[in-house]
Amino acid sequence: MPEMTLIEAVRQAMDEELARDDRVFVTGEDVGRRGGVFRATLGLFEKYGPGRIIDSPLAELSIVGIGVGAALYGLRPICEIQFADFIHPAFNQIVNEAAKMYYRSNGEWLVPLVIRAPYGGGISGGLYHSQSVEAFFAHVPGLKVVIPSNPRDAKGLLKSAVRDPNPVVFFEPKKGYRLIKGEVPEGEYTVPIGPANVSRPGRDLSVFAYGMMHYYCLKAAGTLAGEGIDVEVVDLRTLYPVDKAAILESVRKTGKALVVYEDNLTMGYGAEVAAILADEAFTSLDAPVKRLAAPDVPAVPFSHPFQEWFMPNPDKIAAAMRELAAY
Amino acid sequence: MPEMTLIEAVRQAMDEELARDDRVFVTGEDVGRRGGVFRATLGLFEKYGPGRIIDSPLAELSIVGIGVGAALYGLRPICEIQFADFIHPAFNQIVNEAAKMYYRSNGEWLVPLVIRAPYGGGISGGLYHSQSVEAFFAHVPGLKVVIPSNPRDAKGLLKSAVRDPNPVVFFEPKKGYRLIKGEVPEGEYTVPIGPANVSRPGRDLSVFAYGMMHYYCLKAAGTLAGEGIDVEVVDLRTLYPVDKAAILESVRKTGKALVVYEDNLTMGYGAEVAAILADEAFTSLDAPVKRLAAPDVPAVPFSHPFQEWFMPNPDKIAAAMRELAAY
Amino acid sequence: MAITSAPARSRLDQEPLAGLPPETLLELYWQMLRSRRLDERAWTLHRQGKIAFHISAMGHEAAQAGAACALRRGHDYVVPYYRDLTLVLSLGYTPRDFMLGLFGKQGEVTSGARQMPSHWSLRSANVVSTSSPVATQISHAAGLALACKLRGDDRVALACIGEGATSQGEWYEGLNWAAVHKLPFICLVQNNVYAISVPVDRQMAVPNVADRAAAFGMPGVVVDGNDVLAVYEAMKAAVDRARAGEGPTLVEAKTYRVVPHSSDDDDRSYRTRDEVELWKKRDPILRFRAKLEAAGLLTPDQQSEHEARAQAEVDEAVQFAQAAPYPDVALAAGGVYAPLPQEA
Amino acid sequence: MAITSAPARSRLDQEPLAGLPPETLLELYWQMLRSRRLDERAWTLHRQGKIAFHISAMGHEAAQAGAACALRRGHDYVVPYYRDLTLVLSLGYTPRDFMLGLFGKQGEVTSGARQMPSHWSLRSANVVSTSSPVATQISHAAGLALACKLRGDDRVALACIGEGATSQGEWYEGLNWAAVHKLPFICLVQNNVYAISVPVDRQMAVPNVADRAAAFGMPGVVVDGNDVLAVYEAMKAAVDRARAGEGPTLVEAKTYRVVPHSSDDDDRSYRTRDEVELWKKRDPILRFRAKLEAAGLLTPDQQSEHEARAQAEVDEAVQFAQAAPYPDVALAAGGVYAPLPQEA
Ligand SMILES: Cc1ncc(C[n+]2csc(CCOP(=O)(O)OP(=O)(O)O)c2C)c(N)n1
Ligand SMILES: Cc1ncc(C[n+]2csc(CCOP(=O)(O)OP(=O)(O)O)c2C)c(N)n1
Ligand SMILES: [Mg+2]
Ligand SMILES: [Mg+2]
Repeated sequence: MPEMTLIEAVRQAMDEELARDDRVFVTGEDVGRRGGVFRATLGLFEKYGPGRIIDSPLAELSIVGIGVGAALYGLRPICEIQFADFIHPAFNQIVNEAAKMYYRSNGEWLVPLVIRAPYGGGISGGLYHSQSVEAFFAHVPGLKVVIPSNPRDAKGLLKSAVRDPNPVVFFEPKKGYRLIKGEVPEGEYTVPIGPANVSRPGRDLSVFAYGMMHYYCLKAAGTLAGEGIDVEVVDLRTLYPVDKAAILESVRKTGKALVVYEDNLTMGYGAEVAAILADEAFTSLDAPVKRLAAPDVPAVPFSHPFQEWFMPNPDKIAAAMRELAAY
Repeated sequence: MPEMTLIEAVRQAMDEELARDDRVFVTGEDVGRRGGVFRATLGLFEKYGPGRIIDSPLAELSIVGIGVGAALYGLRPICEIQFADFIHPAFNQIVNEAAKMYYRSNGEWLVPLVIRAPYGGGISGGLYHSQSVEAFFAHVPGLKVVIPSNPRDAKGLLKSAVRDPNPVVFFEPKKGYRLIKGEVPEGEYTVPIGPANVSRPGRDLSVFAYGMMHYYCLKAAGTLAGEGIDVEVVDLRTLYPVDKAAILESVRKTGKALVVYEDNLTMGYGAEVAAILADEAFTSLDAPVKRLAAPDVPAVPFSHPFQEWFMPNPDKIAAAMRELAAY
Repeated sequence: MAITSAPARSRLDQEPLAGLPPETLLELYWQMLRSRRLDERAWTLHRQGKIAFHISAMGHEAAQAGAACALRRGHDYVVPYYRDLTLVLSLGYTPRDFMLGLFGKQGEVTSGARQMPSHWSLRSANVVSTSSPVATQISHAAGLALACKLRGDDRVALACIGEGATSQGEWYEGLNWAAVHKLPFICLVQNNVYAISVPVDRQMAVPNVADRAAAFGMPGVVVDGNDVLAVYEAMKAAVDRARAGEGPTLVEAKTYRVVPHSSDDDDRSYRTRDEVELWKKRDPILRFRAKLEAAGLLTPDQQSEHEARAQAEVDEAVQFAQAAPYPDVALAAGGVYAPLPQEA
Repeated sequence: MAITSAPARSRLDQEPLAGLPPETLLELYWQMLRSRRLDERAWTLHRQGKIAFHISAMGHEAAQAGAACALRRGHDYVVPYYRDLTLVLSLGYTPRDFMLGLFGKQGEVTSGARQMPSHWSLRSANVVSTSSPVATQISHAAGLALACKLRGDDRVALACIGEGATSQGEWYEGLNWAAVHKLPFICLVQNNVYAISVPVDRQMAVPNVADRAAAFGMPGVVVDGNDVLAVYEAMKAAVDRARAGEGPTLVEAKTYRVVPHSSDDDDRSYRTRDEVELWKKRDPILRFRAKLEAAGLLTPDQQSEHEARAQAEVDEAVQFAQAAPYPDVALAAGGVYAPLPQEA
């Protein structure tokens, strides 16, 4: 199996879907000749032309709105939001329109739309090029929210997203774009949207994460293995709808749970995981449900020591794991 | 003490603040001659004139953006969003601008802004005149999120919001506008933003709610009192920042917790309350932490039986209380 | 760039009935009349406490019937707004559909009774589902038009909107896309002077919404929205342009809402009765009726027949909807996600 | 409505140096030159791997210095965008401030090193804090202008923006407020032909951003953005209008970004080297220098002095910032909320 980076996997998924289905097109800022500011669409303009890879005006609300309209027609738009931080102008189209269209039309109108956006910190992006925004969308019935943590899933999940008849918000860990490498199966495959993945089975405690933090959790779990602590790592992958069964199954086995995310702690995604456990795994819990997340300040402050302070990392995660294991 | 409706209390708060401080002004759609579609600003245009009560263009993003700008100047804008469902176009200004301004300017620029919006269902408003949107904002450091449940608090909290040097998102339970009546102290008073309120002390279980659901919870607690079940009801009032101490204190006493909200269950505000308890009240919990909320479908469907099905109400709440008490 | 006098008008002088055959003219009249009677009944039902909400097309009938007439029904895409009762009736929506919507009863076609009344959707007629937040339909229509262009078909996409909602940034963004990509897109602004209570001069500092077309580089056309044939001609020109690949048009139909904004509104605080009465005299239906009568196309007998038929349809629809059951509550829980296609 | 030829130009023909006194002209030149040298150093520091990010004002110096010169500094409100290095330097921001920002060091004045470089804020000069999402500053400036009008003071509010960001609905909404309420507001669009890689003809189907003024009912002025005096005169006219209570103006300064969008960009994929070279020949600093020299206002000696002084300031600033410590990490956790005022 060829090894590639996460962003190469994203690009390959789009390339293959563009080739497979001529209803698929890509739009967003700088996706054309420039190949996207992160180069996710590099070479696609040359290959598919300006009718399939469409530089949009600088206007996120209508990037999504146009995508919704084209999806209503039956096309399969992939809308790129340049940074997750800039998805907020499109909030109304995503939450009030894309998410509710199928339900509100009693199934008459479908919105097979993918919204891709790089998210997350640790790249000196400051308050506005580092945000984690998944919690806003993982609250919205009608949306699917996906965050891959590795190249294999990134490709397989993105292909599923393109084929899904529902709107999918697809966040990519930008810090992992080139950092996270992995093997990707040759030939056609997809990874289903919905199921979480136990990426490392273990007995002593369950750690739930996604995206970049999942990558760090695996690292930390490796460290703890050397200390005789057997951590189960669950890659949530699909944040919405929630894979409750996978979350409960893991904790019923280990009795302990830690959720790691780089978003602000309060009302971040870990709140839902903890709430599910506090209700439905109550009798299985041997320890408090722990959350390791970013502090409740606006996104990632720029200066280097600030950023270090803000971001969860393998050391901080390992420390939290140790503490929970020792409970 | 005079009795008044919740909306009268809202109006009186604005009236008094407009009279007290000439930096206060109101803007929003139809707030002028029309007095607002819910009549929250009735009579204020006549009293304060078009320079203080300003009909805005039909554009929520700039209603808030203009409010931010005027607040930067040092004025005290109260921006009305006609329905909470229509706050989404303003999401970027609220989340990226108002909330982050103070932090990002290292305290140089302040945004003393109030954004008022009626929220909630049960009024045959269908998918777009019934939404509960507090969860989106109770995740955003830099904002304060307030929801009053009675006239006394509505007036006192709104006055505090106007005087607060930070942006406050103030959601009003529209179903309770005329339904919820109560005594309001005469003369000048405020209710501080921050602390929750134990509105009914009890021994057997803790119920956390806010806004309209708090009103229903008190009703249900009254019913259960007749059955010999002593329910403590906590009115959260300020959703963000979270009054963790009050939540923990109540559950450390009762050992059982139910959170009631009319927003969608998943990632609704109850998730955070449950997550706090699952961590910090772990050793005090005698039962699973329960959430009674709306189902995960887009907002409130219109047809009468649909709406009944969707909305939590005193009967459903009483049933959940009974079940938890019996655990 | 804005063409502030309607080009359609001058043609109209030569062809007083817009070159339309008598049966089309009568069909136009019928659509307007039936819509009005249905609309009146909705107000009555609301006063009787039988329904919770109504939002009216009264006064807008000419603008909407004229627009519908310029389209290829079931072929072109239509993205309406809540005030478009006459428009959607002209495209195939029925009085029964409307009454089921008002009562929120089983079989309601647009949303399965999940939405408030007047939130249209009629897939069979390519009428796209309507939400409440204003202006979101604009980028949907632009996206549909983009898709039409990308796929090389000859459809056009029409979006309707009130003048107040053109203050939304999304209106601007959508029209900009349409202009930059030269899309087969038409925006019909129904300028009825008010957005609930706010008069148009608090929404914009230009005399015509159509003047805003200059910002995009597309033609802006003002037309008398109470003259159904003038609207038809202006819309026809815009549709022809779009279908010929010449790009989008902004059409502004000047009209007036002669009733309150909705059944929740009371318009006495923000406008005079005199103003309302003035506009009632410009009633688009009476105007068209006079024109048809003058042309000998509508006899008193025909008029009575039309009235009787409209009344009968309305009565039947009300009875049908009142007798219909509420939808099965189990239906509210489902249909949040479209099922995945079966894997081959 | 759009005035597509700059009215400032004709006056300029009579008054080749815009009627400005020599010291003001030299100050303008100094601001442009110093900004350029600081900017060049930032690129060098980035190439050396010493800083993470730089976004440049190169090519925009005339547009920004000219705009600053038309304002009452510290009195009027300025809501800049990230490319406004020359503008903020002209208003009191220092090379040290800039270098502390690049390095994210203690004492950074705009944000306490919380923000990326070039996210300005200078309360003492009424320069409002800048975020990254484009166009949000527009409604802030309109809100400031509204406040100025409500309070009856004689300040104006200037918002700067790139041509690409005028595609945002918020730009439209903000200008519309300004027009409807006749606010003392100026929007200066620095049209540098590209928004990252996207050329202006993919943003809009009109030749000038200023043409869009017609949508609002405000004057739209096009000015040569590489001619500092032309910009000054156009801006001065707009500021005078605003201060006189005559309402807002849209000023479009045509210029070019002669370097990549930012240090993260590579501009070779989307524009030819020939095009860039052509615009380098139109360098606003060299043009102004030639004009000053021709007028006998800048001798070779003075020019050398200016250069030396700029170099010295830049060197000093770099050394200062490199030597500065990082901020105390404890500071990152605080300052999310302003404290409540003490109750009386
Ligand atoms: C985003 C949003 N904000 C506010 C509202 C509430 N609202 C409904 S209709 C309306 C006025 C619309 O006026 P206009 O666009 O002129 O259309 P008209 O009703 O006059 O036909 C308002 C403010 C809404 N539906 N959506
Ligand atoms: C809302 C938003 N979307 C996308 C971006 C990413 N972005 C930063 S600058 C830029 C281009 C801006 O172009 P223009 O407005 O012409 O200004 P210029 O940089 O050319 O001066 C883009 C797309 C952003 N900052 N904000
Ligand atoms: Mg209107
Ligand atoms: Mg540009």
